[in-house]
Amino acid sequence: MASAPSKLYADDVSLLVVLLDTNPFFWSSFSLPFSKFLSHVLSFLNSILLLNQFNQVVVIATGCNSCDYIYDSSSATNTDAESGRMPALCSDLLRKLDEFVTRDQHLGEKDSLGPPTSSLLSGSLSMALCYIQKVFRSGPLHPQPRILCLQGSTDGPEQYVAIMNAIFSAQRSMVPIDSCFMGSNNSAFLQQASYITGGVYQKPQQLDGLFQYLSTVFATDLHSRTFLRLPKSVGVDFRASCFCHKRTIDMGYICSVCLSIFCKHHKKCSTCGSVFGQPQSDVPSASNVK
Amino acid sequence: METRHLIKRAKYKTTAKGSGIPGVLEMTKNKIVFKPNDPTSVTMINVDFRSIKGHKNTKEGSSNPPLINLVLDQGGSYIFEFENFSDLQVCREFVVNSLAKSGEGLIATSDRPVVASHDEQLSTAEMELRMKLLQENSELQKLHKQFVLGNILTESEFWATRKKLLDGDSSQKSKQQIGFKSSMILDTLPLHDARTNKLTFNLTQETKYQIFALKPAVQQAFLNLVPNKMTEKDFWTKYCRAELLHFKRNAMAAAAEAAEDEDLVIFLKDDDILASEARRKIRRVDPTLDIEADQGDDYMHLPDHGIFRDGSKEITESQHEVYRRTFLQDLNRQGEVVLEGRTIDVELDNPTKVAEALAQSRQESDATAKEERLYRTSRMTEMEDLQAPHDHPFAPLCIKDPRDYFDSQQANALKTYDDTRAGTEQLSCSLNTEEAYGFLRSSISEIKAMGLSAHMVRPEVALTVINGLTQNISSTKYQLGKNVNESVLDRLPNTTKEELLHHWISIQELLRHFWSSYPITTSYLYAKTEGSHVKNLSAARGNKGIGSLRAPPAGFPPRSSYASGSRCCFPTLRVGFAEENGKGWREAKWICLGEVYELHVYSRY
Amino acid sequence: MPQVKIIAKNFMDMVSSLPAMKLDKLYENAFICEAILRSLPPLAKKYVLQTLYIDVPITAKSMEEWVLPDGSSKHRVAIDRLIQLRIFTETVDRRRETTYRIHPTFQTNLQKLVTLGEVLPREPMSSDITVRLPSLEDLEVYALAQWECFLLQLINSAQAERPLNISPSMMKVFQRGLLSQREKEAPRLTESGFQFLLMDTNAQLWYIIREYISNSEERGVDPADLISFLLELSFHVTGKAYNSNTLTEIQRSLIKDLTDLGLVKLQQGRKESWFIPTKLATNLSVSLTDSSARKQGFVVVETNFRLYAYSSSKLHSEVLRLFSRIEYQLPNLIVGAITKESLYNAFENGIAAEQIITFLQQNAHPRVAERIPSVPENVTDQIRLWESDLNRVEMSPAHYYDEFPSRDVFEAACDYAREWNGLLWEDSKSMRIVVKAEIHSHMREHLRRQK
Amino acid sequence: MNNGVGKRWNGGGEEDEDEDEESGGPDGWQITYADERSWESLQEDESGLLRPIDNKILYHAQYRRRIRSLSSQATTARIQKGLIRYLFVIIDFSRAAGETDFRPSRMVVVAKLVEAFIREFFDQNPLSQLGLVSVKDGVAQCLTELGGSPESHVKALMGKLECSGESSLQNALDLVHGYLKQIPSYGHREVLVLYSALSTCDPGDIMETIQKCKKSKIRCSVIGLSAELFICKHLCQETGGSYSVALDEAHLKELILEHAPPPPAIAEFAIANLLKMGFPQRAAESSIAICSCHKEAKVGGGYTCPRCKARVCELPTECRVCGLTLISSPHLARSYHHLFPVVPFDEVPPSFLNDAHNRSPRSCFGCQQSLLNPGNKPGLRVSCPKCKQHFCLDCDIYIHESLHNCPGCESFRHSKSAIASEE
Repeated sequence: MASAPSKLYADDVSLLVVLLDTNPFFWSSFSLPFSKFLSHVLSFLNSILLLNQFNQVVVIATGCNSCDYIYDSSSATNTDAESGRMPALCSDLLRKLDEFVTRDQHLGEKDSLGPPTSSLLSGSLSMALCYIQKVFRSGPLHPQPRILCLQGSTDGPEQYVAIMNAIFSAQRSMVPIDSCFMGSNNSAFLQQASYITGGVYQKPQQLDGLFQYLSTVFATDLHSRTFLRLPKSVGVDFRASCFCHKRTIDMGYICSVCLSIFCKHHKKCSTCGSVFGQPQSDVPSASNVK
Repeated sequence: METRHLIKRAKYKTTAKGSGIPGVLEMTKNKIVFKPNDPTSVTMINVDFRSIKGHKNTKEGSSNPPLINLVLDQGGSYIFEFENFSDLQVCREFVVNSLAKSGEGLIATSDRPVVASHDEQLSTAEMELRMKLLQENSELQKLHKQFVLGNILTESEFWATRKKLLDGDSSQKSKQQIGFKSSMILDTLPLHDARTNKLTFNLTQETKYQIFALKPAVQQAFLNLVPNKMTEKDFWTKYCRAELLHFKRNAMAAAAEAAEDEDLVIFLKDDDILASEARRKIRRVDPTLDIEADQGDDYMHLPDHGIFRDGSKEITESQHEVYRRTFLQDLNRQGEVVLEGRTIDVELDNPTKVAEALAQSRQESDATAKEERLYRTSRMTEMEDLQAPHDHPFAPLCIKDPRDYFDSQQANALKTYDDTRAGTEQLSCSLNTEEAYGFLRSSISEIKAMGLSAHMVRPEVALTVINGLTQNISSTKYQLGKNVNESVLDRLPNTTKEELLHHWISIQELLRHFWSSYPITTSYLYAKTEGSHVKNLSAARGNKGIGSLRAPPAGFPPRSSYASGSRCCFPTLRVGFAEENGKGWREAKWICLGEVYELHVYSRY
Repeated sequence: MPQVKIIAKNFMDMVSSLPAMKLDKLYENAFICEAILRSLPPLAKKYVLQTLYIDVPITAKSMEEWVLPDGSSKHRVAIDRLIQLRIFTETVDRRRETTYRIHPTFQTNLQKLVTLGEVLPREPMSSDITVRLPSLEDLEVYALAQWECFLLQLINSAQAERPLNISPSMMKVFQRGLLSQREKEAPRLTESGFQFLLMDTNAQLWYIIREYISNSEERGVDPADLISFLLELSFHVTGKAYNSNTLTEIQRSLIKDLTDLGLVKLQQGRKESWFIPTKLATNLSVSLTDSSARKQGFVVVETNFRLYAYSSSKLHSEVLRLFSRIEYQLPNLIVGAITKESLYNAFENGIAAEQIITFLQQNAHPRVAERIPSVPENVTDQIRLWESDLNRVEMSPAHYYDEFPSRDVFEAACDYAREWNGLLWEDSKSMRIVVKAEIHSHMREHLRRQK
Repeated sequence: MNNGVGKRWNGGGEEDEDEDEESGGPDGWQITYADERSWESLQEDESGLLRPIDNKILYHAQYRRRIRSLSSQATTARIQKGLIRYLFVIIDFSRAAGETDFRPSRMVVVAKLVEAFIREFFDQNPLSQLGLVSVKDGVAQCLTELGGSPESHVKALMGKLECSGESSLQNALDLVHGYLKQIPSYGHREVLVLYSALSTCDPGDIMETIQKCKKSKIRCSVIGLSAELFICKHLCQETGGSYSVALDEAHLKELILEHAPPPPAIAEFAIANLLKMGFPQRAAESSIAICSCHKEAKVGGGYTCPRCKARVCELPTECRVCGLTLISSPHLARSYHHLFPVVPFDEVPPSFLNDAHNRSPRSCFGCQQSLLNPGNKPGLRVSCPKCKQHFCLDCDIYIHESLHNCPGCESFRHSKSAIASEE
């Protein structure tokens, strides 16, 4: 498995993979207009590139029907002088973004189901991780990668396992997942993600000061984080909840086959249909008396 | 609870019978002193526990009076008779206890094992093992003293939770037999003393055994000849001579020797028992393929064919065939024996015994076992490519609706976070899909058109934001200012720490017993859980600090919820550190306030 | 390689040592701001960034809140640097409250940069005017060739293939410190000279540039302009052509020198002339950051004293030649052996064993760099041993006196020699002394007076 | 007679000599350079420069073979995996383990790899337990009991590394059998033998032992370091394990790590059951308690057993007091991907790439790596049968071995719904 290899690079050279939530339903109903949001993000990206010329920025759009790369500073050709007062990054990114949105819409039309409310975070996360793996493979001289999720729309339950997988893979290769969540109520996924991978979870209160949040918290490179005190992601409650009544439980029974959770003993697993023997005595054989 | 010193009146006796000298028996931590009542008498005993090997005592209800017999390790023993059994009991406890302390393995050879509980009889080995454990691990010993000798737990209960320890240890020294080396035992190398051109074979018991195993004939001969015909020594010398002849594989010489000494023949000739066996086997083989047939076509006689043994090729002479022993035979036999493994286990010091045992084992093994093995071997040696693959079918997994996982987690996840709203609430989006996308695109084009404004963040906003962040940072900082992984205990003075830990450990012990009896399946367990509280109580009395541990509320039903079950014991778990309220609990807290208070005091500097 | 950092830092020190108004002037140039920002330690960068839109002083306390206990030193360093460069101005109000305020021009410039991204200093010329632009590879080759040629000349002017534009006097300035020249003797590398050779290109470049700037006043050039121009240059796009007319007079003269260093390539069109920045130029600001550790090692030393260098650079082979016997060279592999002889003439050139060892260790190939020690102990020890062999005997020119007229003359001579502490050896029995050569004249004087 | 005997002595003498030869190996420095055969991994590129060989294709080929074999086992859509495993690792420290064909010696290499394995094992099977057994002098010895903490195992393993005497498969199996037969039925009992010796020197009939293991549903797998042994093969066949022999260190590592992911459950062995488990809550930051694992009072941190309120430091673990298994929902989630494995991707045939009218993507969907070879020819690539996206070989491996998501499928709504309907 890819563990973060030793870097000979400068301390603060970093690769920032930004997952940009482009869920139209969210943005259209959100207080902060998308254009403002974009302008904050764009100048944030600029400043990252400004800090160190080896810094690298990759932007992946998280649509609600598809995900795609919309910017990669390493492959960017910053020589197209199409508009004088428009930095190459922006023009480049915006063009791609525009294309992406249209594509996303078409895909949406194909879809029979109603308008989905959640974006495909699992997809963009997976792509980001693949990209980062490529960077790791690129030899000992690679920037320190981290992921930043700019998420607004609510979690899609159907993505749970996928996202968890991604999180664990990130944890294994020591890639922190920062998350800046703008939605109304906290995102469980992102909280877990940041908590497990040692990233930062922030829910900006003052949206018009978004850039300030980004530059103060999320611009911090991994090296500096070792001696800085960043907003601690709240201790996440990792209790499970049972499949049968969906209520959070302290103690429960787990199917040894499919690991589904029940709050009381059943004869038969409702998930995988396997029939159980008599309940295990809950004391381990070791400390069993008689 | 454990008395340091006790005095009982007893009679000192030299023998179990006969009247002893009345006097006072005084036991201190490491001494036993007996003072006779009348000062004139000379018998005055003053022994150290260390010089006492073990002790016996008579059982209550048995006919004989309450006697304890202290066995000295340099022979001899003291016998004391007590006035009643309770005294005896007390003394016994004391002796056991101090013996355990005075570093001696205690061998309990009483007609009832000293520390064994009513319902189990323990081998002395077990007992020693436990003693060993106790001595190695002072903590364990403390507990043991406190609970077992304090009659809070029975011995068996005490050890039950430590099965692992016992098993682990026993498995360590569970003697696994070691199999045959696969090196050819038949080549027992003689040592050659060059000066006095002399050969010495030395045969260990092991080798002898192996020889027997390998050569039934020799073993037979041994049984016949030794000792009535010849001494064991002679027997082996003969054997070795024979071996020598084999080394030189000079069939001529062999023949000659055989001629003059009929005993040698046994060793020189092929092992007829084996031969017969072989023949039997051959007979068992499917008659359509003739095994004997191929015995002819070995190419031994051709110049460079055949197997070289020890660098020298086997030269075959047509005559004296009998005295030839081929490498192949040896090899096969060896293999066979190795596969059979050790069929007997008698200690090998007496060859005769061994020989007999072997002979016997042969007799019975000739029965079903061999068949069994043969069958299995045949089953193993079948040609793979003619067999069906040995794969095992996998258990299919059909998950009806994978979404369960997500939903459950999701529901939980969202519920447990601070926000009040329900899980996946629909976004209140007024627009339909087209409009939404349109909105998105328009805003993109908008920013494209106007570009970024240099002053996108108003300074005051920026300021408020950064201040807010700093705020929350510093707040968290103060919340967990002291680093988490420093051990609070270290701030306590050692004595308090020790005490604290000891209490805690002993309580954990009790609780372990409490829980180990769930779920309550037998009335025995029921009694036990009930009892265990009483015991808790008495135990608690034993050591201060948790003295206020409450017995469970009257008629506390062990079956009822675990919570209440734990309620009555868990305060003690975190000696004085917990913050639960609930009656029994507050008291415990109160008692422990002492510690808590100290905690604060010491954490100041 | 630490030297690089040192050099780069020195350069920044040079910048920070500029008078306030000069600095302010510098900061009016966006590129300088960018370059400076990039040269800052990571923490400092963060601080600048988070105060980007804040126009009121920020209390030191609020900043320290963010720092973990073990990071405090770093924090200090960062703040000091910022204050040094006048990016932050520290003020202590009457309530003993220290506050920092970001340099306004610097701030506005950065804000521009953030919103508009990086803008090119000048528009490249359209390709229809500029004919036969060299490909990037060619340019690279050209730059390196130029640079090495310059270095070679620097080391020993004899080997220079073609004359450079740089005036001999200029050359002398560069050589000062690197070469020690005794009268009527080929100049020899000094210790620092060797050091210099062992640095990576950027470091060397900076060294030269520093020298260049430091004596710019003598040539009537304002160092500030120089610095700004160099930094600005580093933000041009490699391989693009830029019209020379856009340059000021001074810059035009500068650019000639820079051509010799291989920073730019000058080309003459029909009527237009233009310059093409090379990688060296664009790397200038790069090497300012602490990211100098990026340079990969290339040397593998084996326990049997054989030495493999995965490099195609002529310079490298030259450097290796200084202390090892180069046996054969493949396109990108130099194979040599460290022998007693090779080391001896290294030592003769005043190269210390430690330098060689550190060089080997610092340039260890990544494959061997992981293992400890990167250079086998037996080799390092042997090198040290051989060195110590050499300084067992110390030669010093001396004069020998005998046949003193009288003992007291002899005594006096001895005393005299002693107080000049030039007395090397005396034999009072047969009245003979040996005296250091340098005091010979005085000695003669003294003896004459005795007569 | 003498000369006859004399001949033997010479023979003896000769043996001694060549023994000496064996013992006297090459010098230390030679070994250090002999072990990593750096010169073999060099090649000249077209411009005559020395470059390390890229054996990516090779690796990938091996990897695909592995994946194939796995999926071929899983003929049906989904199969059960042994998620709750009780694995004993038997390490052969007999004389044979002293062999230096693996550098510096088999024993050391095995120990190193087993350490790696242990960590990977617990990473992949948070609900499982593992124990170590060593065999030397013909006797098996239990290094560690079945337990959940990697550290303790590693410590015990690295404790004393020496090898001597014969090795006995039977003794080892007997010992392990003793432990495994008393674990609850839902647990998957497994044995992994790392066998250096070329023979087993057993006190009794090993066949019986093998049958015994088979009866008590213990799945034995063997990884040989020297050569294929019949008995090992037989053992694995009987008990449904896998037998493999390592070619070199790299291969050995691969083989060992193959045992980290849970194996498909064998129908006759699999017994479903419900296990009681506790999901402890993180203790309040301020509260002080003595944790039952290190007997230390900690401020905050740690978890509280929901049943007996004992304090434990980390999860997953078994409550020391009431013996309840304590885990957190992520630990379960960690295992979910075993239930929903990513389907193996299939290689895209060059024919498909070459025909012009379906222009295949020129870069990997996952990592944007260009899929074109230097000569702008379409290079090797694989595609997901579900979402039809193309991936580079590296991503293929990463996706299947670490990520366990197909980025393509994850990032397309309709393909997701398709999957949903198909279930």
